[in-house]
Amino acid sequence: QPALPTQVPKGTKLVAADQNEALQTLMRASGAQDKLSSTVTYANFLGGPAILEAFRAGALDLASVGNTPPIQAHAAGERVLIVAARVSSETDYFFAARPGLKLATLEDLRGKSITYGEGTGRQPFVLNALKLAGLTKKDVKLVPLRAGDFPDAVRTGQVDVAALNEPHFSRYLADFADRGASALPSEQNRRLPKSLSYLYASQKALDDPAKAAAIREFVANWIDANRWSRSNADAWIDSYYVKRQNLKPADARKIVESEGDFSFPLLSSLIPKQQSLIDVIFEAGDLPKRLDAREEFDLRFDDVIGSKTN
Amino acid sequence: MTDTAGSNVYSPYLPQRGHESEPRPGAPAGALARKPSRLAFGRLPRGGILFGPVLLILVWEFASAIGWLSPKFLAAPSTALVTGYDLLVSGTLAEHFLASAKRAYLGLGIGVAIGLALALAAGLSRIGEASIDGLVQIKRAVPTLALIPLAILWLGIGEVMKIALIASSVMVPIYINTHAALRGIDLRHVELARSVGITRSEFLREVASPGALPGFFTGLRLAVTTCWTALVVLEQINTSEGIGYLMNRARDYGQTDIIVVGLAIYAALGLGSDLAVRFWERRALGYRKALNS
Amino acid sequence: MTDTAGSNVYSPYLPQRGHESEPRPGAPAGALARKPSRLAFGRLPRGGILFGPVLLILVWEFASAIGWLSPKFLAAPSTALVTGYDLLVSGTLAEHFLASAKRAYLGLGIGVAIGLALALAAGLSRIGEASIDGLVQIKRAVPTLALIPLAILWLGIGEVMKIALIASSVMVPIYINTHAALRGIDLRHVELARSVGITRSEFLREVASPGALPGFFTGLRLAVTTCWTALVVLEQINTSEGIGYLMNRARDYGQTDIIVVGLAIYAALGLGSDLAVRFWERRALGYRKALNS
Amino acid sequence: MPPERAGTEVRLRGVTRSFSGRTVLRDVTLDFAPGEFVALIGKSGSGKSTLLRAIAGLDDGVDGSGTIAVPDDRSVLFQDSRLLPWKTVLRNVVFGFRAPDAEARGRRAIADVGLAGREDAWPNALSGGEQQRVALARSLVRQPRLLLADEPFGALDALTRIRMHGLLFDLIRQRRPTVLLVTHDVDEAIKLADRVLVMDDGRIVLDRHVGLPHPRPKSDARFEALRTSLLAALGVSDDV
Amino acid sequence: MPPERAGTEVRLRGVTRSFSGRTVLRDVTLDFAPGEFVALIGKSGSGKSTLLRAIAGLDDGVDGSGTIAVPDDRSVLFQDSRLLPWKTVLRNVVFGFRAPDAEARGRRAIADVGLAGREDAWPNALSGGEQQRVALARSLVRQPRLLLADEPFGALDALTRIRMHGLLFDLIRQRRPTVLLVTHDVDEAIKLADRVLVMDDGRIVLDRHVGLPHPRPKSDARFEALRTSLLAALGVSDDV
Ligand SMILES: Nc1ncnc2c1ncn2[C@@H]1O[C@H](COP(=O)(O)OP(=O)(O)OP(=O)(O)O)[C@@H](O)[C@H]1O
Ligand SMILES: Nc1ncnc2c1ncn2[C@@H]1O[C@H](COP(=O)(O)OP(=O)(O)OP(=O)(O)O)[C@@H](O)[C@H]1O
Ligand SMILES: [Mg+2]
Ligand SMILES: [Mg+2]
Repeated sequence: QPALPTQVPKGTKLVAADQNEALQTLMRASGAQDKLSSTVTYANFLGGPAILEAFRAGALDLASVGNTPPIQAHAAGERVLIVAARVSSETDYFFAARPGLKLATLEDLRGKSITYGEGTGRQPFVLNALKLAGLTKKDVKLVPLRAGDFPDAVRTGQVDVAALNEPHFSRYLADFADRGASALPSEQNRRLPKSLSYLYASQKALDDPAKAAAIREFVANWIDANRWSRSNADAWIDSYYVKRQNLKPADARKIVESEGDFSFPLLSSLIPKQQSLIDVIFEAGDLPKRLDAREEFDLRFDDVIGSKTN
Repeated sequence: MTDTAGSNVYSPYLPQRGHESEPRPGAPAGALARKPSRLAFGRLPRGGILFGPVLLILVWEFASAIGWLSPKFLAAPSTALVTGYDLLVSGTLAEHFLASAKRAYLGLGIGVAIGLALALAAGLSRIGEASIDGLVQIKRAVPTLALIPLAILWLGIGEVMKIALIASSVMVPIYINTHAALRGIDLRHVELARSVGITRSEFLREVASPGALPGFFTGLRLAVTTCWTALVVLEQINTSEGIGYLMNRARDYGQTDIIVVGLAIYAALGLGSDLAVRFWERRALGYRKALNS
Repeated sequence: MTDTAGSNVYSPYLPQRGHESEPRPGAPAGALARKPSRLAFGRLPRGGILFGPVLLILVWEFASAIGWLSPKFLAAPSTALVTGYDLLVSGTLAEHFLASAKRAYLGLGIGVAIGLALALAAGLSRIGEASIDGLVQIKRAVPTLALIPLAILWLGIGEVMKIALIASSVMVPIYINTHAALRGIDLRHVELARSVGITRSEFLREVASPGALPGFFTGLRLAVTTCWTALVVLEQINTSEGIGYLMNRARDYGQTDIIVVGLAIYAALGLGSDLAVRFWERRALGYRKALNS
Repeated sequence: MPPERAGTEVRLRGVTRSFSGRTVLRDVTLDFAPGEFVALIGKSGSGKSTLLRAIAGLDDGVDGSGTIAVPDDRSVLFQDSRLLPWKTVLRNVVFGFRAPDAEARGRRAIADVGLAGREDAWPNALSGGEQQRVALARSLVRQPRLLLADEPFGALDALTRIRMHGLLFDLIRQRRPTVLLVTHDVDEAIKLADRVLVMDDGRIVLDRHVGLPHPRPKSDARFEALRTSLLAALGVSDDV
Repeated sequence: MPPERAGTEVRLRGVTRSFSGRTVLRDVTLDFAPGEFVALIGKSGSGKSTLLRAIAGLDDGVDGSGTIAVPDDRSVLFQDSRLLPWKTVLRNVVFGFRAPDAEARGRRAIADVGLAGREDAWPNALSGGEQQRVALARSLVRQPRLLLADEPFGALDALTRIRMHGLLFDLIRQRRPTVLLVTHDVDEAIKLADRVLVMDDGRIVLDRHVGLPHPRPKSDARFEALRTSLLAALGVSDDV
């Protein structure tokens, strides 16, 4: 593989897929956007599948996603490679139990009905939990739902357990405390894999020297911007959650706190982690064939990531 | 109409009583007795259509107030009013609304034009029917969600794709209703047209179109809301503005008050555009009212 | 009809030529010349409706064969045929199809019944109109996606919720079309009904219903596909069976051949149910054909 | 023919009707005795149908004033035949007719108007005169107390018309209904009616009792004299 | 009135028509000379309208055989007035009429039929006779070479009818059209036509030339004789 070009020619353009405007706000609020020598525009999406379609149609160069879409793209035969990763000190999701139900340990998931969202990060999260508890899909009842319906399903007691993100998780516990809402204790939650999200780029963009260089530069600035959001939490909360997303500051703080601290590991170090993710999904029968995690990364970016880590 | 045992006193403006003739002994009273009933379709007084919606809001507010409907699931109308007002004052709402309205009405305009053109082509020629009708049936049977990948492929992820998909949804009720009306057109009028020897385009303009107009209007009533509802899905793709986007995001963050504001906007749009179409319809079909002989 | 300069030879079965009268000198030939044109709506020969769809498949197969359409985006019809056959033989397809069909047709049945009942209530009484019409306009303006949370809250995540939402979607075109047809009913017939003094229920059965039947059928044509398209979203919720589920999954994994199989099923359903409704319609509205005097 | 009975079956007082400002009925005051056969003639557009529809109570939405009292048991024969296209001939005839033997009587009425064998035909497949006869059958089968007929024989040839007159007389003999017959045929009016009204521009300009015994040959001098005076009221000279 | 010119304007040879097995026209063979005024009378349901529609070329879907040759420049007056409800009176009259001064001529025709001032009325708001007159105006304004009229005066009172006859004669004087007039009024047929056809059960059973000078008073003995023979062909005795 040729080395990653570093020179960004004038007029290079990138289109990056965003979710809930988080990426573009992060880049702009942190000032990282101004440091880019390419012109990066953002296309806002809701959910991974639509992003994959846009990649397929050649409408995107780059996207910020969770840990599952790259597997999905891989399985679908679409060449989209991971160019950067962000690991947080916390999990993405938290197990909320329906009102009246108590969960003491992960092992208590046995026999419960659990929300399940194929193609989203909630899928490996649940599968990992089962694996850690020594359970299989057969020991529980997985209820496929659209991600957006998870909170309603658990609030109404339609499922026993739901993997919720913030602000839904805290709000559920607060709002339904009177009806006995509870969650898997946090020390149990710490047994689960931490949040992992990716930047990934289309093979076509990576093959284009100008775009590849622009993506390299973008990765570097993206890491800076993420660091900025941790060290300037108030500014981040205000510019993104309050101003752009119309959230109440208290809710926003919950979300930011739930994300914990970020680190940006080398891609090569993530291959085993990604492989185990693939394996757990495959073993659950949700992948048509066993995939090789190495095919999902463009390791040339370890160079720029490495330069930022220290 | 005031009905009395054997006699019917009728006076449009003077509610004064006429004479009553005694029931005639020989008349088969039972067999032919006239049950008083109003079979005509009275027009509702202005604003009467709001009766149901207002009732709904009152019940909902009441249910919220006494705690039957927890705001955790659905905000009360009054809460939503406050949120809506805030959004309005801040200008956010207008921004989102305009973004959606542009898409919806562009799509509506294009879809109506296409639907009409296809309906006329299919309704008035065999070759048109053969090539168009089957495809439209297929198009409408295929869910928009399944078309999105293709649309993205051919039209990209920009506005063009969204407007095209809205137009393609809007096209369906326009086509079906106009086409059905064309096929149900009074054969007497077709015969008359043939007998006076008009051209095809005159026939289209002066017989087919007015004859199919009632059907077109029904299609339009369906279309004016279709163009908005289609946005909820489409505004998940490459947008950060629009009512659909607002709703989707509110759902993500569990903001029930904003969801209710969105619902209220949809409701207002639904009622408003339906009333507008019906007003237009009433004017265009005014000739139907008169009735003699 | 064979038209010649000044004379028109007409013979339905014997295409033999009659006599031609010379154009009369005094006649204002230009002003009154009759352009030969077929203004009547001929019925398509059996299967003619398939012309468009077959053409589409051929073009598509061709585009796939010469590489214009990559199988990454859309599998070729022939590929899909093989996949479809495999799925059929393995029984997977039948299983998914039956699961969806049960939901779709239960929802259709209930939705049609509700739509009809509401249309009759709103079309034939003022109080019905006041309380129903506005609410239906609102209901249809609100996207189904936005109703799902409420439906989950009240009806859970099981089949009841799905069938209820399908019924509520199906209800809309049935209501709108039937209601519009009721309002557009020939006032002459209403007058006749009043003059013979029939009861309200007789009026409903013998005048209103047959008069609104053409509208109902148009609504039904829209409804028979609505009930299936609604499934794509609903089969994301707590199911692992159904055509919608199959499509969603295939979309997730980019299995374009399965997507095309799904599209083919939708297309077949769309064409088939439309033909079925139109066949029924033709029988029920057979009285329209005759024309005399 | 039995003589009219005493009393008033239909009473109109100062009935006025207008369509968007055009006055079509001007202060019409009339009484029909029970069993009276009244013919109404008048120029096209003079207001005959409007008056008949007012008496039938079918003009709710129309501007106007005055009082009208009529029996409930009435039947209307519209100027257009007004058949329901989705009902067969028989179903049209017995439409809304609630006698226990409605169907048998319907079939008999259809045979009476010369359409035996066409019971299951669609109205659209009938000739103009046949449609008119179905409408006539629909009215006659009900044997109403008040029959309001708006040019019921307009599309019929002489022979068929004579037969239909016979049917009308059968009804009159059996049930003695009060009849208002709108017609444009002066001879028909004189032939059938006890009393002839001439309407002009919304006003009753002539109200004549016929007072001739049935049957009434045209050759009768009194027939001729009445004819001349009615035609004069209509503005026509006799030999036309 | 000018005499008919030589030649054949309308030619029917062995025309047969049937509706789902019922034969309505039986082997009709006829020639109309250019400028000939032919009246067609016959019982209700005898096939008059079916024949007229066949000549007009308006029965594509109907079973039948035979040949018909007619001029293209023809105008049809239907038995129902058949106005387009969404067009005003004036628009209905000039519908499909492509003369440069169509509108002015349309207005004149409307005035001629006595409806001046109603140009912008909706057809639904007209009385039965008014609708028929609009249909008449629509046919007359075109001044066709062949006029096919199916009971165009059925809903008109005597006075209006005489006026309409006058209009028809005006047209004949100006343009010498060939006319086929279906009517159920024997007097009208004799008064207007050069030739009277009687139809019975799908067959032309009588074909008589009138051969009287215009105007034709009823008191004329030849009128009376013709009348008696036509009525006999219809099965009616004279004094009705
Ligand atoms: N709905 C209406 N709107 C406006 N004008 C109307 C309406 N109905 C009737 N008219 C007018 O009122 C007048 C009287 O109509 P009416 O039908 O009573 O006449 P008529 O005496 O029955 O005539 P005809 O013998 O032609 O049937 C006519 O000039 C007609 O145009
Ligand atoms: N479309 C049709 N389907 C079946 N029968 C028909 C159809 N049209 C006409 N007929 C029948 O053919 C016969 C002749 O009809 P036609 O209209 O020619 O009669 P007509 O002589 O014009 O009668 P009228 O004086 O009553 O108008 C009638 O018995 C009629 O019922
Ligand atoms: Mg009248
Ligand atoms: Mg006829």
